Amino acid sequence: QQPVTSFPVQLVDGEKKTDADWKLLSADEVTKPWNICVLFPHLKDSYWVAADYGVAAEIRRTGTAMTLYEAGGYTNLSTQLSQMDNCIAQKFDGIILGAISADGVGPLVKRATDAGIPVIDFVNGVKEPSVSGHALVSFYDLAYKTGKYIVEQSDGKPTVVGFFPGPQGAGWSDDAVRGFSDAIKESKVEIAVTRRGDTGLNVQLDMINNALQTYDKLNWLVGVDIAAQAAAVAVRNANLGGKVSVAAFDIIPPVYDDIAAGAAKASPTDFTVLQGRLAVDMVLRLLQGQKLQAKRAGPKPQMVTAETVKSVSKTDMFAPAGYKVEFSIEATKK
Amino acid sequence: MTLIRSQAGIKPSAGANAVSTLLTFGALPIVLAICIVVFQLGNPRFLSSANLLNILQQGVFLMLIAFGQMLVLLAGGFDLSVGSVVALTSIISAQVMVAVSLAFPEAPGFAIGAGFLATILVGLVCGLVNGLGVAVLKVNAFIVTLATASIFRGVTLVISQGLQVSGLPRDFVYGIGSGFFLGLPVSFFFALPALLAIFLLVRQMRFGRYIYAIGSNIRSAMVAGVQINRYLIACYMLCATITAFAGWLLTARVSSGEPLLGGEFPLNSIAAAVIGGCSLRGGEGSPTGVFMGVVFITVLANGMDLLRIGSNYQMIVLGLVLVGAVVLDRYRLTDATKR
Amino acid sequence: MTLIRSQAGIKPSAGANAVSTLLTFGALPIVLAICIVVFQLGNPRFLSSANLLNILQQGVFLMLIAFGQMLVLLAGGFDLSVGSVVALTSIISAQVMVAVSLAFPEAPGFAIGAGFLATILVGLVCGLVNGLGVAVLKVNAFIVTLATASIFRGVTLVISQGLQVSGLPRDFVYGIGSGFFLGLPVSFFFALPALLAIFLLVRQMRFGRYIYAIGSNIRSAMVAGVQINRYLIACYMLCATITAFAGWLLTARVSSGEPLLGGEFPLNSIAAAVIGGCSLRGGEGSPTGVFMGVVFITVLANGMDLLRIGSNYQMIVLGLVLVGAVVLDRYRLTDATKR
Amino acid sequence: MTIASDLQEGEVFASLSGVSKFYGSFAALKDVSLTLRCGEVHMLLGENGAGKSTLVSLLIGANRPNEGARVLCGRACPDLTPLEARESGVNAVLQDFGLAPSMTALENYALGREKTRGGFLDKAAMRAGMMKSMEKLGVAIDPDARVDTLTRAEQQLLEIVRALGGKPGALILDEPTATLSHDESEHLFSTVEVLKREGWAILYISHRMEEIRRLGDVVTILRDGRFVSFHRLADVTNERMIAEMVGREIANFYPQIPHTPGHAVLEVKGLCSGHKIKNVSFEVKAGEIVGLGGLVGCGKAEVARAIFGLQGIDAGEIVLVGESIKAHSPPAMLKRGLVYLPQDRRGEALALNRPIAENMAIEVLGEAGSAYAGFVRTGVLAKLVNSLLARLKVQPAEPNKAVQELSGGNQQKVVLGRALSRKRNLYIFDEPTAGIDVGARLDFYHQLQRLCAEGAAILLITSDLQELVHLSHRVHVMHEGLCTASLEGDKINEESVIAYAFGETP
Ligand SMILES: Nc1ncnc2c1ncn2[C@@H]1O[C@H](COP(=O)(O)OP(=O)(O)OP(=O)(O)O)[C@@H](O)[C@H]1O
Ligand SMILES: Nc1ncnc2c1ncn2[C@@H]1O[C@H](COP(=O)(O)OP(=O)(O)OP(=O)(O)O)[C@@H](O)[C@H]1O
Ligand SMILES: [Mg+2]
Ligand SMILES: [Mg+2]
Repeated sequence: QQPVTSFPVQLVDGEKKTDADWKLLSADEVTKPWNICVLFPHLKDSYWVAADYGVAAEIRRTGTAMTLYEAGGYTNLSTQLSQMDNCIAQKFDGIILGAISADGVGPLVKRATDAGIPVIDFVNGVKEPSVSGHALVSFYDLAYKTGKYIVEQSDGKPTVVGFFPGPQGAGWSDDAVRGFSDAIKESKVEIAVTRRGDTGLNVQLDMINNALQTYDKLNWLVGVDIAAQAAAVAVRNANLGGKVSVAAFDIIPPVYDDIAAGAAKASPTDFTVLQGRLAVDMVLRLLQGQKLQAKRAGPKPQMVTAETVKSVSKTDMFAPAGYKVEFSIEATKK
Repeated sequence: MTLIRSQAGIKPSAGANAVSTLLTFGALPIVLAICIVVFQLGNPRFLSSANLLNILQQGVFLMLIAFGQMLVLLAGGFDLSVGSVVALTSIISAQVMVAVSLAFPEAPGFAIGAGFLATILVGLVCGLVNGLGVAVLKVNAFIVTLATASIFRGVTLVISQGLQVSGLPRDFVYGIGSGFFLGLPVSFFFALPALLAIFLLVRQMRFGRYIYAIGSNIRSAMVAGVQINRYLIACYMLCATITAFAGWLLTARVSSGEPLLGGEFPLNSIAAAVIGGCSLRGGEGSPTGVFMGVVFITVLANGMDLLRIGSNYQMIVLGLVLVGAVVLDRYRLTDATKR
Repeated sequence: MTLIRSQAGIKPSAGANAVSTLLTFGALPIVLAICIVVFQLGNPRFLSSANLLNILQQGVFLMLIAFGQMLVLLAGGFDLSVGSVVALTSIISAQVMVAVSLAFPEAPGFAIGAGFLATILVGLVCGLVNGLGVAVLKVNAFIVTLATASIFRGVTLVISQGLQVSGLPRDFVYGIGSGFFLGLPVSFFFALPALLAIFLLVRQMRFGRYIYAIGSNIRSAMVAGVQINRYLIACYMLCATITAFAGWLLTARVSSGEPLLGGEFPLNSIAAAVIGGCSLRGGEGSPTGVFMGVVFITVLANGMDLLRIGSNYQMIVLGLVLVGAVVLDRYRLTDATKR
Repeated sequence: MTIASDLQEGEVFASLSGVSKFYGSFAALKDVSLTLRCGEVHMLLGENGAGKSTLVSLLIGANRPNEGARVLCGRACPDLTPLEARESGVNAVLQDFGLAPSMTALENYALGREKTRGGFLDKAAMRAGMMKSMEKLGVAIDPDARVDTLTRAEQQLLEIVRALGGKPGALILDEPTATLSHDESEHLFSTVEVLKREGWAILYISHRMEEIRRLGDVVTILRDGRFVSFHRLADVTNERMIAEMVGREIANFYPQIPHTPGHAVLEVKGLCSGHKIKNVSFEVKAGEIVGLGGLVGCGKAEVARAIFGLQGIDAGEIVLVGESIKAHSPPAMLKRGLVYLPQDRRGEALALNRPIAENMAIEVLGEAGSAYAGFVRTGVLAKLVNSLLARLKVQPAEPNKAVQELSGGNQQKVVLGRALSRKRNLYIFDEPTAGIDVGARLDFYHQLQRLCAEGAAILLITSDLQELVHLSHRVHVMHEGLCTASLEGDKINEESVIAYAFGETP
């Protein structure tokens, strides 16, 4: 398998999105054994494992070092702040931040950048203007894509959606809600129920089953990765295959498998692994004194459907099977 | 405290007497009945057979775990690790089943059997760890099970690396997980014997008498010759094993090994048991009560969804009903002390 | 005149005496010292002043909440709602501050003051709800606070619609949240008087005696003329108020009102208090112990991060250390009863 | 002499008139009146469950009567709270301990009336107050000891000390001597007499006739929650009081128990255990009752605990029916045929929130015949429990009632019932008759007689001197962890037991 050296991205400047190619720094272009601090909300699901894989792979490729801290969940903002404090105190060279709250990390981002530590906003979004770069695909865009896909599939026929976007209060989830509803505006697609809740699989499964009891006109079940996984199970259990279709607005391996097996229709992918590589590349470029192509960039999302499932590269989306989560990597560069 | 504070007052009339007979089962059935009426009025689908099956399907897992939790509560303990045990079982049993079914692809029964064995083993080991911590190290059950919850979850993540395990035997997923038998979910038939066994254990067997005694007054149980450590450890092992069993059934239902399964169970199972009359101070409660508690919680969650109550308001309603149910149920106890 | 031989009469040997003096503080300081040495050897940055400031900054919030939790635990209660109170305070105080500072943009002190008032009000109301549930409705504290946790969280989400509240007064964020005074975080100076007040309340004032008595034997407290309900409600109100205060300081630190803030606090605060010697059965524990417990947990989390232990393994280590600390600490208690 | 509320001797301090108290439909008290006068010791008599403690709970404001009126210091108090009662000078020693176990003696002493200075606790002042009260009673308890490290007797004394430290007025003592030995009891008696002279009104509940006779001025007798009679003690005989209380005549109080010793069942050789037992040796033969006496804290209870395996043995050995016991724990000792009745019924004997039946039958559960393949044979057990309830006259005889709803004496009967639930060759009774009434006491003595005749060996540990002297065939007296005397036959008398208990030789 070829090492990734470049991939298509979208550069974002305000409202303007431009497609481009992002070329990764080669190992030789990185001159120092930079030590990067990586902060994740948690590392308990395949999404963040894929992110870890992407970051770690890029760190290895460039011979730099990293340490990863995870806060244990989206309700643990103060834990994440403590970890960020620790990173600043330990004088890491750069920070990649999968923020729990777009606002909440502001002061610490400022403290870090004031201390000369570049901070790359990764996956979740940070509002603080002093942040050094954003490596992310917004969940607004992803859910918008899903919405448009469903509008397309509905072909102008009235279509009813049950929507399960994950916990309320999580910024990414709220973005997804907005993206999806913007996409289906002025179409015959309507949301019958938006049921928000914890991202536990069993919790989602119960909510979806209850929704199937309550709303019998549902044509689609759409939700965050784990909800889509649960939806596929629920549809199968209720023998509704063919009547109710499933789509996600982000992808994890079970959803991918469901798409391949026909149990789910579609999900956009944000190429989580590439996003990780992009984040590392951004922070290294800043540390090398380079200017970024754009302050905000993310891999160009792509729809994974039964047709495209063969063509998208799994290693750009997911950690490979048998991957061991990496928390710290020593530099191989001198 | 009852001695002094019992509200005793008025001499009961004949009517009050009838009420008191009714209340030997607590107010829970009444509250439940009211809820059912409200839900049915709000959505006629509520009592449809499809939805009843749905409730049954959803409640089975909590029922198993709450029964396990009850054993521990009766003995004066507490098990916060049930969620982690579910996740650990899910991952380990799934990995075992995948491995075995790869080795013997033509005999899915073999893989399922191996997965079941692994499940029981995980349950026994986890329970033993909890039990040793509580009985031998004599550390507070809250701390022990909080600690083991963290440990088991850590182990789950180390083993699974946070990734789901897919590729479970088809018979497992479609037979046990989403199969029906005589019109009822297969998992129900799996759970039934386990629940019945616990019921008998608690109500009809020496074991039950001993754990009530331990939970009520551990020192007096010791003086009465009960082998405290043995029974305490047994309680934790039974609790973890039945929880693991529930985790295994849940794995079948969700059709993959999930490292994050079951986070809702610790608090839910304790809440169900307490609503059903278990005391956190031990020695109080019954399987019938816990049964009612689980039914109550499950029906409530389902009914609110069917009433199309938004999730934020559901949280508020859930809290109010939780307290309300216990307040009403207290009349049973007050009544008992009055009798 | 006979002397009932008080146990104090037995002369302990000199060696045993030294050990026992040491152990009045429990084994925690020793375990802590060992941890510190290990962490420092593992990462020389550990004892750097920057990191010590970090630990201080991080520990302040848990310290406040654990002190509140301690009050409730001493009185034989339990507060699972502290996390939700933090979130509710964060949203409400932020909204108040934003509204007031929009109205009076030139007087940030006014907005901050209003936010503080709102905070205290939220704390008092939440605590009152908990207290009434426990003292007046006489429902188990576990159920009450589990229920109110759900209710408060629901209210938080309804009010905030799940959105962060930004635009807090600059002085609040940069002054209180990330400011320093005499080289120490400003929040530390805010927390200090509250902690001190609770310390005095518990150790030196009548209030403390009463809550110990209520937690230790509610019946004896009542017979002794302690007004149980009043003091129980006061405990819950103090706990929620100091928790709200912590939530307010935390809001300053995170620079926005956050609807999901504080999820880690219920279990962490109870764990810290229990490690520090509080009993879940009430009437046992001390501010000094809880202080040690919080320091221990904070240092442990910080140290393991600095040792670059992967979070999966951290979970396992945390669990082991939790039980280990309590086991070691048990020697103090054994010793105390032997005295 | 006057006391706080300007009441003169002989004036009414408190009164209950026509009070009733119902628990559900059960009347624990029905139309009872009682008057406490200053400078008078008022005895309250009644069988177990007659309603004495309930009456006390009404007086101290812990319970509220369903009917009737309460008057305190001339003021009607329909809504009396414990705080008001206390502030009016009502000080009570309740039957079930009202101490907070995790607090120190001093903290308990001062509970509810802490002295403060500028809002802060004035610990020195409170300590001084406690010292003064202890001096009054003639005891010394370490003020800084946690209550759960005190012995039961010390706790009882602490309760009394606490009551003495309250505002002068009334003192209510609910079976204060049930766990005290002779000597502490004597101190209590003299204290009561002093208080009486100081003008306190005293309500005293006891099942021991000697005390009643010695201290009382007047006596009220209750039966089944109803008022039976009121007498001046000078005008009434013991027999009459017992007859009114029990509803029948009771004669010949201590039965003659024939002494037919067989083989040695229990031999204790050079036992050392904990810091309380220093070197104790004795033996108990089949068909005899051996008494173990001594002051509080002499270690007699520990001897039983060590034999039963509740505390470790440092030196010496225990031989059961010729076999030296190596690994000994309660389950093992129960298997070997030992029956042990602990002295602390609430702490060590009863699961209070469980039904009577479960409490009584827990020890037989392990025996063949009471369970089949782990399943409890409910029929067999129900029969056993019912026969014990009848034999011991537990009131109410409802097997499914939670033990905590029984009166103190009836709780003790449940403990006795459990001890008698199995036929065994060695019985160790530690304070078996604490708090049970004369009738039940007599019944218990007859059980002892029967067991003895059937060849059981019995070790009787009791602080009731008369019981010890009248029932035992041999008596061992302990003093500071040593067996100082071994009395037999007509050497057994109260004087010599007391003397040896103090470490003297008569
Ligand atoms: N260190 C201790 N820990 C726990 N309990 C103790 C301890 N020391 C004594 N006790 C309790 O105190 C009780 C009485 O002990 P003590 O040595 O005073 O025996 P005793 O002479 O029989 O006194 P009593 O007259 O109270 O029965 C014992 O039954 C035991 O339960
Ligand atoms: N909380 C309660 N609930 C129901 N019944 C109770 C309760 N408390 C006491 N009783 C009943 O009230 C009656 C009187 O009890 P009380 O404790 O006053 O008796 P007593 O005269 O003090 O007996 P003893 O000599 O055994 O102490 C008993 O029959 C008891 O069963
Ligand atoms: Mg009584
Ligand atoms: Mg004794």
